[in-house]
Formats: sequence, C-alpha cells, structure tokens
Amino acid sequence: MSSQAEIVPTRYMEAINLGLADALEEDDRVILLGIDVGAGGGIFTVTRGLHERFGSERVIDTPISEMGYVGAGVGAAMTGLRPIVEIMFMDFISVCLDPIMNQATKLGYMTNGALSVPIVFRMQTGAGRSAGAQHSQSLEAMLAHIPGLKVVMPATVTDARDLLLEAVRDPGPVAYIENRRLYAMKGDLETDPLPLGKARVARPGDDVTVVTWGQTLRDCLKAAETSSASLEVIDLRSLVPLDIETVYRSAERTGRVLVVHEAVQDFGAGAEIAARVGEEVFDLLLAPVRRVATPAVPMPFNPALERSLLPSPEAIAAAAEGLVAEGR
Amino acid sequence: MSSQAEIVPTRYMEAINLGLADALEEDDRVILLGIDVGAGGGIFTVTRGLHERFGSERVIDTPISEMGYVGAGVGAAMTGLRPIVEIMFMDFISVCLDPIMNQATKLGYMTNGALSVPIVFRMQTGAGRSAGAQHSQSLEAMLAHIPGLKVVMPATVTDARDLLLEAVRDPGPVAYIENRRLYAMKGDLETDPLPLGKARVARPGDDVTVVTWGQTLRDCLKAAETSSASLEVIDLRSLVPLDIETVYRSAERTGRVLVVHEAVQDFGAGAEIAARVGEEVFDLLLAPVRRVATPAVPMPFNPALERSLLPSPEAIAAAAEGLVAEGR
Amino acid sequence: MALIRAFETRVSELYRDGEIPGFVHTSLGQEAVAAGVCGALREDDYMATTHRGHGHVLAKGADVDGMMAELFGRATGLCGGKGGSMHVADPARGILGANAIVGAGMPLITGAGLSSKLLGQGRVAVAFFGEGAVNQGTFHEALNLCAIWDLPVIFACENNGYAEFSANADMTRVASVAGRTAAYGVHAETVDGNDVAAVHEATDRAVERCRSGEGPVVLELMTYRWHGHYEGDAQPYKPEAEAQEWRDRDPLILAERALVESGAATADELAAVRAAAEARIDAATEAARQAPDPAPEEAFAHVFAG
Amino acid sequence: MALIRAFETRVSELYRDGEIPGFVHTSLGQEAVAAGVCGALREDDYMATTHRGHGHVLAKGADVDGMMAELFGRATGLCGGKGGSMHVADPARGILGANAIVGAGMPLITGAGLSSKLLGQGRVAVAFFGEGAVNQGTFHEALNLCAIWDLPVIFACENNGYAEFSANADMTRVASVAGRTAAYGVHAETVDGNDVAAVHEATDRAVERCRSGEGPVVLELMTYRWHGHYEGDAQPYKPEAEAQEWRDRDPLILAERALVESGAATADELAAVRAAAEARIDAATEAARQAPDPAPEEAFAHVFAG
Ligand SMILES: Cc1ncc(C[n+]2csc(CCOP(=O)(O)OP(=O)(O)O)c2C)c(N)n1
Ligand SMILES: Cc1ncc(C[n+]2csc(CCOP(=O)(O)OP(=O)(O)O)c2C)c(N)n1
Ligand SMILES: [Mg+2]
Ligand SMILES: [Mg+2]
Repeated sequence: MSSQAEIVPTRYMEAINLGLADALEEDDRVILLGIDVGAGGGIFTVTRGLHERFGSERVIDTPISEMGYVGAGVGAAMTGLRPIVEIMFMDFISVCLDPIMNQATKLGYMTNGALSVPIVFRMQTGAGRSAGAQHSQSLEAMLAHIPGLKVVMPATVTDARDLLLEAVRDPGPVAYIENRRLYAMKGDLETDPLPLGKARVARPGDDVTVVTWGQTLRDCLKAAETSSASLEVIDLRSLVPLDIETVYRSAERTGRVLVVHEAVQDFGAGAEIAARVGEEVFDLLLAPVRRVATPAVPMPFNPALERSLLPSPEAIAAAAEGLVAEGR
Repeated sequence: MSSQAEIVPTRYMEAINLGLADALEEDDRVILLGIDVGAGGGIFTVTRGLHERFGSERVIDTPISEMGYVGAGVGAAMTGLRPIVEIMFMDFISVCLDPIMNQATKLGYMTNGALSVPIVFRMQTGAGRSAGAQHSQSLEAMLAHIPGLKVVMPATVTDARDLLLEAVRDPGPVAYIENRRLYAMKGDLETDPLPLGKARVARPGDDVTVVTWGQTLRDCLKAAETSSASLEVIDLRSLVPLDIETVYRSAERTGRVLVVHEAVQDFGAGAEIAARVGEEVFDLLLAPVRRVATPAVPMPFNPALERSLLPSPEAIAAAAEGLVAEGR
Repeated sequence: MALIRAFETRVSELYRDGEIPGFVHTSLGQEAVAAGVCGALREDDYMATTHRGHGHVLAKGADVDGMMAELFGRATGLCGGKGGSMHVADPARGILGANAIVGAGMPLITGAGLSSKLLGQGRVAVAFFGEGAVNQGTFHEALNLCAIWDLPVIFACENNGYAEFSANADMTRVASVAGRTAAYGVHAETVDGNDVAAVHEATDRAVERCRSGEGPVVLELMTYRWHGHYEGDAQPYKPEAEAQEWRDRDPLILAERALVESGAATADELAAVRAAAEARIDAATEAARQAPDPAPEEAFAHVFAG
Repeated sequence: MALIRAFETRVSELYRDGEIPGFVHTSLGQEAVAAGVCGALREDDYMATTHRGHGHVLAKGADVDGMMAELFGRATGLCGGKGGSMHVADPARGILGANAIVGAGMPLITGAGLSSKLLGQGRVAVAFFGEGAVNQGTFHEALNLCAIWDLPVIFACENNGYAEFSANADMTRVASVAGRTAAYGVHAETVDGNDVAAVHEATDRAVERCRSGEGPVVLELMTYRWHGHYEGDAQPYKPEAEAQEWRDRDPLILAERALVESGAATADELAAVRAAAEARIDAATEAARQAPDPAPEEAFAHVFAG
C-alpha cells in the first residue's frame, strides 16, 4: 500500500510524512488534527504539504485546546472517522490525558464492543536538545499502563512509516510516539512491513540480549559495534502489544539481558521487561537483568548536564560487558 | 503532635480526618481545597467537621475545575501556603496532571531550589464496589514515575493519619493516596509514627516475602493466616521514597518474593519492585519473583466480574505456595 | 416522561434495597429536559450525557429492559453489564454514552458533530451536562471548537442549581449559563426546563440552526434535582422552601395538566400512561432480576477493538 | 524597554549563532507590555509568564547577568542553568517563572493571589499569557476561580495576534479577548499594548482594584510579535502590510517620542539610554560566555525539596 516501492534513503521525518500521506490517501475517513499541523506544516515541518494536498477538511488546524480537540478526535473516531490527533510534545499528555485514559481506551470495553475508537494519538518525545524539563519527557510507561491502548515507538525510518500506517488501520486507539532526535536520521525505506506487535532483532549476537525501543536503538547499535561483547539488539517497536517471546527466545540463548531506554528508569517500562524476563527465563539467566536509562530527575536545561543523564553508547557497552564479567 | 495519645480503635476514614485536623491545627499555612470538602464535609464524609472548625478561608470548596484549583494549590504552595488539594477520585488525575507532573514536581528543580512546593495531592482509589471503569483505577505507577513526587499509600489506620501529617510537613509535593475500601476498617491508632520512606514488616515469616501497599495489605495478611507457607508481609507505605532495602533484607532470607497490588499488573509499580529484587538479590533467589495484581483490563461494572479480576487472599496464598513448591 | 419517572423512582428504591450496585444518580424532577430535548431529535442524531443520564438515554430510545439490566450489571444489559449506570450507552440509537468524568462528554460530542459535518450526514449532536460542568475547561474548549468549525452541536445544559452539594451561585459570578456563552459568539437560550413543550420548541429551533450550518447552540434548561446528588444524600444544604417550590412545579404534572387543558388527553388516558409505565418498569425489573451475570470470560473481552 | 530591546535583539543573534541552546521565543516589538505592566507593580508583587517571557522577567527586576547566563545554561544563571529560556524564574523578586506549558501560569498565579489574600499581604499577582492561551481550559477555570474568590490577580493578555503560525481570528469567533471575559463577571480593558504609558495607567487602575479587594481584572494588551514564533521561523503566514504597519508603531520609538515631546528627556539622553542598555547586554553576554557550566552533581540537586 506504500507509495514508495523501491528502497530509497529517506529521513525519519519524511517517512512519517509519507505515512501520513498514505493513510490520508488510502482511507477517506482519515483526518489529521492538531496545533499548526495544517497550513503551517507543523512546527517541525513533519506535516508539510498535507494541507495543500488533502485540504482543510482533512488536515485541520486547532486552537490551543488539547483537552478539546483530542477529545473531539475520540468522539469523531466513535462516529465513523479515523482521526490522527497530534499532541505536539508528549509532555502535553498532562493537559489531555482524560480523552486518552478515560475515554478512548475504555469506551469500547464499557460498551462491550458496541463502540470502537480507531484513533491514533501521534506525539513526539526526545531529550538531548535542551528543550527543558517540560519538553523532554518520555512517558511511554504511563501510556503502556493503560489497558486497551497500543503503544508504538518507531526507531527506524521504515517503522516511522509502517507503524503509523498500522496504527491508523488498527480498529482501536494507538499511541504513536516519534522521537524528534531521529527526525533527521536517514535510512532505507524498506518494503515488506513487519506487523504491529512483532519485535525485530536489529542485530544478532551471542553474549547479551539488549532490549530497547525508540531513540536508544541507535545508541545500542553503536554500543554493539564497539563492545568487546557480542550484543543481540532487539527493537521492541511496540510496548503494547509486547512481543516478549522474542525477548525470551534471545535471553534463553544469551542468558544475559540489558534493557535500555531514554525514559526515567524508576517505574519505567524497562521494569516490566526486566520483571517478565526475571520470571520467565529465571533458570537460564547467567546474570541479573540490568537497566540503562535516565535517572529519576527532571531534565536539566544545561546541555552537559542533560547529556550526562541520558544513556550513551559507552554506558550501554560498559553495562553489557559488566554483565558478561559477572555472569555465573 | 497527634491529638490522640492513647490507643483507641478508630476507623481509617476517621484517622484521615484526624490527620487533616491535626495538620490544620499545627500550622496556620495549611489549607484544604477541593470539591465539596468544605460545608458538605466531603462526598464520603472524610472531611466532616473541618469547615466548621477551621472556617471557609482554610477549608475551601471549589468549582469543578480540577486543572484550575489543583494548579492554584501549586501556586499557593510556591508562595507560602501549605495546601492539601483533594482530587476526588484518583482517576481524575486525567484532568489535572499538568500541575502535578509539569509544575509542582519540576519547579523546584528548574529553579535550582529557589522555589519549593510543599503540597499534598490527596486522592482516593479502590476498586471492588462497582464504581465502573472511570472510578476504579489505581494509578500510583504513573505518579511514581514522575521524578520529584513522593507517593504514599496508607494501608493502616495509623498510617492514614501519620503519613498524611508527614506529607503535609514535607517540603515538597507528595501524593497521598487513600483506598476507599478501607474507609470503614477499624484499627488501633498507634502513637510513635514510622517516618515517611520506611517500610514496615506487617507480619514476620520465613518462606516467602510478600511485598504490598494500600488495600491489598489486608488481603496479604489474610492469605498469611491461612497459607500453609510462612509469609513475611511487608507494607511498603510509600513507593517514593522506596524502602527497597527492607525488601532486600527479607528476600535474602526467604529467597522468594511475591509482589501484590490492586493496580493493573502490566507496567505497574510491582514491576519496579520485581526488577530491583531480581537484580539485587539475584544470587539468593530460590524462585522467580512473581506478581499478583489486576489483569490489564478496564474495571467492569458487574460485581462478579470485578471481583474475579482483583487480587484475593486465596490467589495470594496460592501464588505464595506455588513459589515454595517451585523453589530450587 | 412517565416512563422516566417510573424508572428513576424504581431505581431509587432498588438501590436503597441493595439490588443495584455502584453509584446511582437519578434525574427525578428533571424529566422534561430529557423528553423535550430528545423528542426533537432524529434517531440517528448523536447524544452524549453524564453520570445523571438515565432519563436522556431512555428518551433517546434505549430499550428499557436493556437499560434496567445494565444497572443490575447483567449480561442482558445494554453494555453487557460492563458499563453500569454511569456508562450506559446504545450507539445504534446515537447514544454515545453516559460518562462519569464531569465535562468529558462535550469534547466527545464535538467529535460527533465533526463526523456529521465532514461525512455530510446532517446529524445533530447533543451533549447534556450540568451547570457544574460549565466550570470545567472542557466546556470552554469544546464550545469554542464547535463555534469556529460551525458544528451541528447542541450544548444542553441541565441547570438544576446544584453540583453535588454546591449551589451554582457560589461557584461563578455569572450564574446564568446562557450569560456565559457570549464569549463564544454562539446563540444561547434559557428555557424553563420543567416545561416539556418549551424545551421541545427550543430544541426544534436549535436543531434547525444546527442543520442549516450555523454552528452550535447552547440551551440552558432551568430545572431542579429532587433527590440528593447520589441516592442516599439527605441534602441538608438545600433550603426547604426552595425544594418545595420546585416540587410544586412537577414537570410531569405540568405536562399532564397542559395535555388535559388543551384537550389532547383525558385524565384517564394519562392515568393509563402512568400505569403502563409502571407495568413496563415492573417487567424490566423482573427481567433484570432473572437475567444472568456476564460469563467470567467477558471480563477479558473488548479490551482491544476488532 | 531599551534594555529588553537590546536583550532580545542580542539573544536572537546569539541563538542564530548557536551560542544559546534549546528553544528561544523573543518578545521584540512587545516591550511596552512588559515595561508598562511590571512598572506598575511592587517588587513583592507576584508575576508568572510564558515561553515568551524574557521581557516580563527583566521588567520585573531580574538581574540581567543572571538572565543571560541562564539562557546560556550557566551555573551563574538565575536557575543555575537548569531552567533555561522557557523556565527562567526569580522568586525573590516575585517572579514565579516562565512556563513552557501554554496556559499553565494562570492557575499558578491564582494560587499566588490566594496566598496573598489569605496571608493578608496585599500583594497583587499577575499572569502574562498570549491570546492563544485563552483557548485553553486553564484560562476559563483560573479566571472563574479568581472571580469567585475575589483574588487580587491581573490577567495580562498579550494579544500579539498569533499563536505560533495561527491567527487569533481563525481560532475563535470572538477575537476580542476582553470581549470573552463577561462570562466571568470581571472587569476587563483593552489597551494599546504598544503605548507604554497607556499600559502603565491601565495596570495602575487594575492594581488599585485588586488591592481594594474587588477581585481580578483582565487587561488585553494589543501588540505584535515582530519575529517568528521561535527564532528561525520565517513567518510566511503573516501579511507583509500588517507586519509593516506594526513595525511602524515601534513601541520603543513611540515611548521615546513621547518623552521628547513632553520634554521629559532629550534625544541625546535617550540615545545614551540605548547605548547604556547595549553596554549592559555586552557585559552580560561576555559574563555568560565566561561563566562555568554547573557542576555535574547539580543534575541531582533539588529533585526533592528540603
Ligand atoms: C472530573 C470530575 N470531577 C469531579 C467529579 C465528581 N462529580 C460527579 S457529579 C459532580 C457534580 C456535577 O454537577 P453538575 O454538572 O451540575 O451535574 P448534576 O449532578 O447536577 O446533574 C461531581 C463534582 C467527576 N465525576 N469528574
Ligand atoms: C499545552 C501546550 N500546547 C501547545 C504548546 C506549543 N506552543 C508553544 S507556544 C504556542 C503558541 C502560544 O500562543 P500565544 O498564547 O498567543 O502566545 P505567543 O507565543 O503569541 O506569545 C504553542 C501552541 C505548548 N507549549 N503547551
Ligand atoms: Mg447540577
Ligand atoms: Mg499570541
């Protein structure tokens, strides 16, 4: 269904734009709603050209009223449209959590399936650019804790497009979380999409299973290149559904698991992965499951401080090597 | 400082009321804000009598404007008052997460300590009474994931009062989460409070360490009474700060850990406990850390369905015995 | 109206007797609002309501048996027993649901209005909400959205004077809800909410405006909550004289009187209507009592769509 | 005003040159609002502002060196380099901070007004916000709270016509912000925001109302954003004639002209003021360049209070 059949090097943000265009193209019921997503083309230019191409009835600029327009997206989804609503920064779920948590994800269940809510909550995250404590949070753990919400976090150019399309086609609510630090990243736009809900072994290896998603995939792959240990890097792609089986299979082979994410570590999504691996792979683990993530502090503005908190390829490699060293 | 020196059997909700009264009594800067907390005495009668005793300048009824009055509480805390703001049901953090997540918990950090925000977000949770999917959620995992927020969940009559007082005296933001299924529970109001941040061994035992907080403490204690295994039940009391050391000490001795909570299991707070225990006590664990919690579904209205989802003493006992059986 | 009256009266008793679980908020005394507004709508028009929504849902055409069974939490309920009083819905009749989050229905109905407009369906979308909900940000945001997008949405504010224990006059300087809507440049009317004909006529006018593309309309329907906020609330905060005054203006009696005076019905016919409503509720109650609980595996159904 | 102009001009250049990290939103062309409002306040009055807050913070008395150093993220910054442009604050001067969440400042300042009232301090609390923020629910909720509690709060709406790329007229049917406040029963004035004397006088009146216990006042200050929403935005969405018209009404030149005409200052004196401002900014910039980054352990300080 993609508009690009051949493999061409594309930027992550262009791939999102392609995904949006494809989604709008393939289904008339798809609309895009958000602050300055229309005529202005988005503050990061991600939605550029869509307003011109699909018109102001399908690509709709909203006032600064997240609770209102995100809720309207949910209502529209309940009544025959398939909205993609943009929440400009993921931090802003603080002003529109209700339509996500108490409406979109509960109405289908509460009505025993009489209603369905096919909506995509599109948002971006990504620390590392001094955006400050209110514009740098990765809050996927909060969303993944809400029953009924699928949560996808594309880490590659291909997934930026394909997971968006899958999210739009899904009959229920999906949070699609971009990472703005990946916007400029170039990659091959592959055909033959992996379904939503399948993890991908981004790099095979033997010593340590490294589980990650979103931006930190790049860091993990860098760590794998330089590390003395052989790392198997798994890109989860979605937290819900969670393809934990792929993690188990790898962990059973390596006996060592490292979970890496950009979000704050405490009560983060990595804990769930660690808890499950610790439970299911218990007998085969050679070392404890460890995590590399951001310490539990708000993100400071100063670039050096910020950098010191985020997971780095060096820290990932060191943690992986540590696991090999301590293995029983 | 408590107004009750002798040990008297008291209900959990009376203990909260005592705590509120003590807090208002001991510090003029303390105010209580919320929907119908004043003249009406609270929809569950928890704040009864406070308006009469402390007046409408200190016990303040608000319109249905959570974003507004919770935010106002944060602003008041920044400028010399010590507000306790009530969020009537914990589910409603969906309409006022911003003042909690992006303001109260970040302003002290972002100003490098020039501002402080001594505020208590008081809210209640508690499924099991057919309150429906939008009034039954336990969302402590979301709050615990926010750096800078302390999160307390009293499970006993004594803690209902003492943790509230500690929360009010704390120089920063604290979420104080009551469980309305405990409101009618009677217990001894003990003197000699345990500090905020210390876990309590609610019942000593040898075979399995059961870690819990809030309402499920009762269920765990019931399970301990009937189980063939000897359970050591730990009441965490607060998730942040997390007294994980007390858990480690117990786990090192028992070699088996079961985490029990009312909230949804997936990406819940239990995962963090399991991940940490799995990491720190790795060598001494005789069996995997397991969890008993609510499956990842919205809470159904029907009482039987609801009951079937919530952790029960029987399920806890069975899981504990299972751990003993599978132990290596 | 007679049916709503009978339904709510019975629900109140059943709740008191412990037959209905959860929280229940009845709309006794407010029946003319439900009947007047919903009576002016098409079956395919959309409607969203609140925690106090039984009357609206019934008036919009939901099956009485399904409704009662839902309040009992039965498998035969409109939501299979998984929604309950505060979440009852019937999308096939445009009923998008009751809602336990105050103010949440207004953004949802904005979306329904958007669907109707973009899909060219000519359907009107109505949000019921209380005057207390006006102080929520969602009222402000949703009404503004409907205004700038010219959506066919009726904001039906059921002003019963109280939000829980709090009088409206204490919670805003501008007690007239219609008086607060000039901020959005929308048409608003204040109507006697205990006069079903007046409510119906005002709704007719609002529907016409909506269908002709002029955008949203606010209807402020002045009425009174007879019972407590929830069943069991003794309402010490209400002046007795005020309560009495409103009880004297019982919307059902007013409607019956008007019918008799206009010659549209006789007293006997009206008594028969009331009796039929009672019988209908008897039957629905009995059916609900006999109906099975949902099967245990239903707890896991419809968490995800599709 | 000259200082703000010099500061913002320099910040724009420094940002373009990559010396300042993060996001930067300048208030060039809007200086009269900051100077006029803050000039009418006491040092202990409270003020909260937005992502576009440099001018307000400087006008309320924050140290220029500390301000510039903060934008550089230095240890010597007002927030030790941990806040940055969108979060700069100086509580000792009543400056509760810039805020990167649109609309978040209004509830916070409501709380400051509540403190002032309950503690009997007579302090006024001012929230600056853009006309775009008026569409947030927080505006509605906070203004209503201030109204019913008679809080000494000034809602200072800096109406610069645009929210990011969107014109105000497209986002509401009632383009006049003051026209939207009747819903709250509060006093409102619309003022030429490029006329510093007019802004000052209106603020004087508002302050007097606040201190005398009459409750909140809304000031709508009509002005224009010269630069893009963020530095780097080329503003294709703005009509050139409109932009030119506003540039012709440069608030700084208008203020200087008035001073000269009234004989309060000579052109030479004003040139000296501008030169002094430039020099002050030169010094602040140099100091910020030389200042150290925060020590690494500062990343972990002040997560919890106390
Ligand atoms: C967001 C939110 N805040 C508070 C409540 C608790 N609550 C339920 S009903 C109600 C009063 C609503 O008053 P009104 O809107 O006038 O409706 P009425 O009950 O009078 O029909 C409140 C405060 C809630 N359910 N949701
Ligand atoms: C809750 C929230 N939504 C959206 C944004 C993105 N945003 C930042 S500034 C801005 C425009 C604000 O416009 P206005 O209030 O008029 O202020 P101005 O920039 O004109 O000073 C937007 C939409 C945000 N920071 N916070
Ligand atoms: Mg009401
Ligand atoms: Mg603006």
